[in-house]
Amino acid sequence: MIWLILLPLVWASLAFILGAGRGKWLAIAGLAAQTGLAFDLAAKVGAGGTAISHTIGGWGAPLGIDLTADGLSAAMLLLTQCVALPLAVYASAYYKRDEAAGAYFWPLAGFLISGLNALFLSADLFNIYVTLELVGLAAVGLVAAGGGAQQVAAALRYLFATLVGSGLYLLGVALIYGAYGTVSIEVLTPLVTSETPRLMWIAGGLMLIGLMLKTALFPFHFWLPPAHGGAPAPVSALLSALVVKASFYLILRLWIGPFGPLIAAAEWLAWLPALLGTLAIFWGSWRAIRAERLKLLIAYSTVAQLGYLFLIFPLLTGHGAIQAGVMQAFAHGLAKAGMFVAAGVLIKATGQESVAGLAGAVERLPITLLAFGLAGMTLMGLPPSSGFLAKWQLIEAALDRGYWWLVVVVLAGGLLAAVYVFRVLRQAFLLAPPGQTVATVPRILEWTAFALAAASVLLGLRGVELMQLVGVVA
Amino acid sequence: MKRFVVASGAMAFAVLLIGALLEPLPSGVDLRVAVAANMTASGVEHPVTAVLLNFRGYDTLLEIAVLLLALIVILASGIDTTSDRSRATSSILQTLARLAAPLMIVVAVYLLWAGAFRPGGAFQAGAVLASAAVLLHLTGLLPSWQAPLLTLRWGLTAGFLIFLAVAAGLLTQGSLLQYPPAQAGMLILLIEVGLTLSLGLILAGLFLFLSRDPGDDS
Amino acid sequence: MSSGLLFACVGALLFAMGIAGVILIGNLLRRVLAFNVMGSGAFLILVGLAQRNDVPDPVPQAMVLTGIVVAVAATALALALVRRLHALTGKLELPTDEI
Amino acid sequence: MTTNELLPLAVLASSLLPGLVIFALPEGWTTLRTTLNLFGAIAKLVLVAVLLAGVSAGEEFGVRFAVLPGLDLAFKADALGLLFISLSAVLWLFTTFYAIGYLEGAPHRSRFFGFFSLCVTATMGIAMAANLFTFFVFYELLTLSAFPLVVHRGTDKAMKGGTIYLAYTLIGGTALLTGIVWLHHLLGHTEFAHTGIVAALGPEYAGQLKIIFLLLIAGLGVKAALVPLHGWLPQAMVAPAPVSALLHAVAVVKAGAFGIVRIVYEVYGVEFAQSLDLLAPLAVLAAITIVWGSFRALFQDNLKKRLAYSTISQVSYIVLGVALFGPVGTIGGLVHLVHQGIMKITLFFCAGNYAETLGIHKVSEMNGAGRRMPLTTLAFSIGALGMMGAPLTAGAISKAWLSDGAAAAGMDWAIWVLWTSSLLNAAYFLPILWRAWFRLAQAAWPEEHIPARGWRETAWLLLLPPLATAIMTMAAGMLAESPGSPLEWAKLIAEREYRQGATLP
Amino acid sequence: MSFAFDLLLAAALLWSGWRSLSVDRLDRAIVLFIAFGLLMALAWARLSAPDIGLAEAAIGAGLTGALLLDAYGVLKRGKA
Repeated sequence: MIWLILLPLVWASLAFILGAGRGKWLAIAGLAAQTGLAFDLAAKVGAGGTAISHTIGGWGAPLGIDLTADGLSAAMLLLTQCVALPLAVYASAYYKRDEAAGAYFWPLAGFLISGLNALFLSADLFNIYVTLELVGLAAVGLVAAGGGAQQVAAALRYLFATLVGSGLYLLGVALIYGAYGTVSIEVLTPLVTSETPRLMWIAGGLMLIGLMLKTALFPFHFWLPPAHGGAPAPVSALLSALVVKASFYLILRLWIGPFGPLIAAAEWLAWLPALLGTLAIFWGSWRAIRAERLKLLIAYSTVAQLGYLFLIFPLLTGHGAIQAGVMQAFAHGLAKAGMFVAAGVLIKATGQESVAGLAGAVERLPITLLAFGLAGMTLMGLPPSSGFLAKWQLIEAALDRGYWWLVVVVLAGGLLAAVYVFRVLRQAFLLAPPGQTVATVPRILEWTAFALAAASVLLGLRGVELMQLVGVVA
Repeated sequence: MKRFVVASGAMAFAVLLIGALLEPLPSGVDLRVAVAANMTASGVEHPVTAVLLNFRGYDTLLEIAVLLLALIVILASGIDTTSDRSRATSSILQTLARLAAPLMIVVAVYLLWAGAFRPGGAFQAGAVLASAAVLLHLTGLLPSWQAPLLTLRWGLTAGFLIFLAVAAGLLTQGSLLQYPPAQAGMLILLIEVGLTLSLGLILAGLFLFLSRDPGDDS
Repeated sequence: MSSGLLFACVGALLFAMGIAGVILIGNLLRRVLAFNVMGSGAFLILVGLAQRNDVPDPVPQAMVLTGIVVAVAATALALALVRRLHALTGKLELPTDEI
Repeated sequence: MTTNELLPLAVLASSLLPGLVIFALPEGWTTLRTTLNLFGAIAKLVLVAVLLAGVSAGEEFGVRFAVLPGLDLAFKADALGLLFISLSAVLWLFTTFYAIGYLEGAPHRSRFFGFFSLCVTATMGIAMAANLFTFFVFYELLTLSAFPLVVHRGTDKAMKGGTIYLAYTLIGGTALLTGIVWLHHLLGHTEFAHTGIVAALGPEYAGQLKIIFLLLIAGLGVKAALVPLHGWLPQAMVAPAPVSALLHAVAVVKAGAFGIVRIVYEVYGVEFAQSLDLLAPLAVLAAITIVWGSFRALFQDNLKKRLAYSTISQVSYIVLGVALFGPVGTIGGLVHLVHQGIMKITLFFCAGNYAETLGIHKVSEMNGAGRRMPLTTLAFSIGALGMMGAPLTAGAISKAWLSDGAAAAGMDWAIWVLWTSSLLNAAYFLPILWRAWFRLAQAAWPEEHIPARGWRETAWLLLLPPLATAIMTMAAGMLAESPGSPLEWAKLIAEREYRQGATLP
Repeated sequence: MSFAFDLLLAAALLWSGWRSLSVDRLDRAIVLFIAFGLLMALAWARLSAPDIGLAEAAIGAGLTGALLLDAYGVLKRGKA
């Protein structure tokens, strides 16, 4: 499992040495290997029914740093590789030779992915801080790479958001170390009790806010639409599908881990994320419905979809909430990646960024549009799709606790999603304007988009293994 | 309005935090003991270096990755063509050079002297190297780098790759970065040499790539 | 009051100062300064609080070393982007219009 | 995996696989596409025949997959399901023929037939669903795969129709989903079973169960076009004729009606539903729909719109039959599920013929159509008379059983509803027939696409399907008592649905 | 005695930090920030963390300061 971290580091630096725009095959090969490793790890964890850990340097926490892969981590790792591999294939065909934006894509992507894997595996709060920075800076770099004024501005906005986020997180870590003298999650968790010093509460608040900022939870979403909407398609896909999930995973990890006793001491806390999530769903969907540019629409839909992830927090005291969250993470990860790359194809082909420019696309690019439709199905939560399973689990968990308004929110969100998804499809089904020219795009682009979207739907037919995997806790 | 809200919020936060800092704290883990206990096995005498490159070496590995990454991002974000060669004549910069040069020499000397009886200071050494390069550049003695040539790219990544290779190689010992106590010192030294070189280059690169301009192509 | 705690408190103030700056200041260069002040504050707390009884603790010191390097990387990156933005738009502020 | 498990899947695959292949086919490959379509349709018929034989011999066909822990995708081919399956399978074959003829040379045929097959697959899934979860999956799949067909023409008008269709069906789907999850939450499962499953919950849940019933019926009522949820159906008539024919006379609306049947009989159980007094309100709703639909139909000049309102009214016969407590009403409702399908598809085929051949879209343009297209008009007349419940047609059978059922259930007012509806039917169908047969044709047809050649008044592929279904209409009417007829099958189902063995006249 | 020095240092740190954010001229701000960095180095020394002190002096004050000044120089000329 350690290779999940080392491999991308290796191919990233080799790609850098190879020089601008080179090393795509290296990356794809590496990612293929990682995907195998991730599946292997998931299988091991699922079969063993217990977490697998790795004590770096053989010291063991608290002196050394431990890596731990329980069901949750394994699932997130699986998602990361499964999304990254098709995206790499896509990117290899997306960037033209010696195109400025693509010059350093491979090293940056490599560091990004290694950062994500390291984050999902790490069991050490300070080490997680370093991985957060790795992920954040790589993401910013990808947004900025070779872009125009708009991208750079978006990248800067994103950079400051992510830096403040990790700054708050770091301060939290500092306070925790000051209070308990350790930053290892396993060692820390048993030490924390409900009558913990006030420092611990402050630390928790800081980390929570910092990570929410990184997850772009409403009202901290301001940076996301320009960044995700302005970046090149493969980058938008990586960011929307994976990067924001990382900080969410971390919130969840801390919530059920070291800060559990604090939450238990103040139940009402759980409603804060849920409330913000609700607002995110409505605001994001509303902006998506109004958006002019296709990619901006998709970016706002990300804001909305992230909202669902935060609805699970009041339900964590019941059962099935984490499963619902992970299912939603998978559904959105796969579908949103598929949708962004599909949008990339549409824009490349029609040369138009606006939703209005899509008229007649269904005749020219049926596969891409099918991909968009399938991804849309998942986002709307219509069966048979992983999005539907996520909604189903969410609603059932909510009913278990008798939280009716969560049910209403989930269903209403689905309908709003339908509005913006069909806004696009409807446009595409219109007859093409006369004299519209459509550039030919590499087939592989269309098919990778389709593969991602199809995966998000097919997962909806077989979620058992994944859910069992998530059930595995340390 | 916003100013007022944010400022007072920050103020309140600081007060709250200080209040909490002054509270008595529970006695948690004390790592000093653990560190002291394992110093002999760590292969170095200086505790900070031991933590940095052995106990928490993994952090350092990722940190170098971050540094390298930042450099790549700077390269990726494109060249700005606004700067020109008249930099050296800027009065502030020369004052800074006059002000900082002696200080840096002192620091460098101190480092060498310190390095004599304790291993470590890879960062400091690298940083000082870099700063020296920067100062030379500022005073117009060193041209800024244009495109990263192959050799330079190797130099930049060498330290990181050596570290990575050692870390991975030690997997044979059972886990990542698990130094056999006997060779620990030697391996760490190897890593540090690599790091000093690459850190110097990277840190210098952060500056020299930033301040590159189409004017000087030497 | 030990000097560790004293500097921890200074750190708290610096952090608050820095974060307020990052939020409020429009000029990007100053914002970078503010971010660095904020970081320094966090570092002071990390070490100061851990050494509140003035016994040196190598672990947080090593962490801060790591943190400083990360911070300088971030700073350089930020400056690169600021300069890029300036080269493209001639401005030192972010466009206020939300796209 | 045994044959009994494979068969239901094969039924699904027989339309799914051709559909998927067709998507990938280039526009030009007409022959291959046609062969695939027909092959699929015929293969499905054969499979269905096997199933029919098996089920009447008392065999069990079913298969299930776990989707989530404690949540299964489950199929079973039982008597009730087969009633719907065989109807759809037969009509799919005819419609395929018809569509091939109708869309000759039209653009985007691959897309059209691809989604068409998907819709049929979804319908099959609905029919064979063994629990509400599976039912919902295919129900929404139908909603989605029908959308591209509704907007197939890509005009703004089509878009408007499609959008309205989506708005209704998606919101309805949400209501349905709420009900289903709620039920699943209460019961821990939603398996269909004869005589229902919710009775197990006990009296303290009566309130919740009533609300759930409301949600479920509201969700299904949209597709079944119960007033006031019927608004989308007339709008969706912008779709090409084959789509209107199969989907909006058979698949989509029937999916709703069929769902209501499942809910009443196999989720709530008709006796339990009666004990919660849920049936009477349902019957009233159905009655209102019947009368309102027929009434609105009177004022439609656009032929397809008039047929659409007639559909709204006729589908509620089924709901009414279901809501009439007692086996007789049940049989009436179930048998009408089949009969209405046959008759209504005949009418839509004919309407399509008029439009394709002579460019007739309005009733007011029908003068003398009978002279120009005698066979089509004959078929049309049979369908229309059937709708009115004229003797010797399938309609007569349904109506007879329904009114007996009403009497048996002691709801005599329902009989009056049926009579009123019949009168209204006559009032809006007879003028059409009168114009077609006895009025003189005006100078020229709106736009004549296909010239008549002797007997062949229009393309064979357009002519034969309506004739076939018209003959079936008569057959279903005259041979109702013979074994294997829809009526006999309906009786078989009714026997199984009532706890105390049904007492049939 | 040493504590008094600490207090003084703390005050200096706060002052320089505050001024570097609030002073109106950018170049002054940057120079102040460099001073702030050097004071930080002293603070580290006081916290018996010489390694950090060195790093801070070299990296925090030296390199960052140089980067800032260089950027400032370029941007100022860009504006003019």
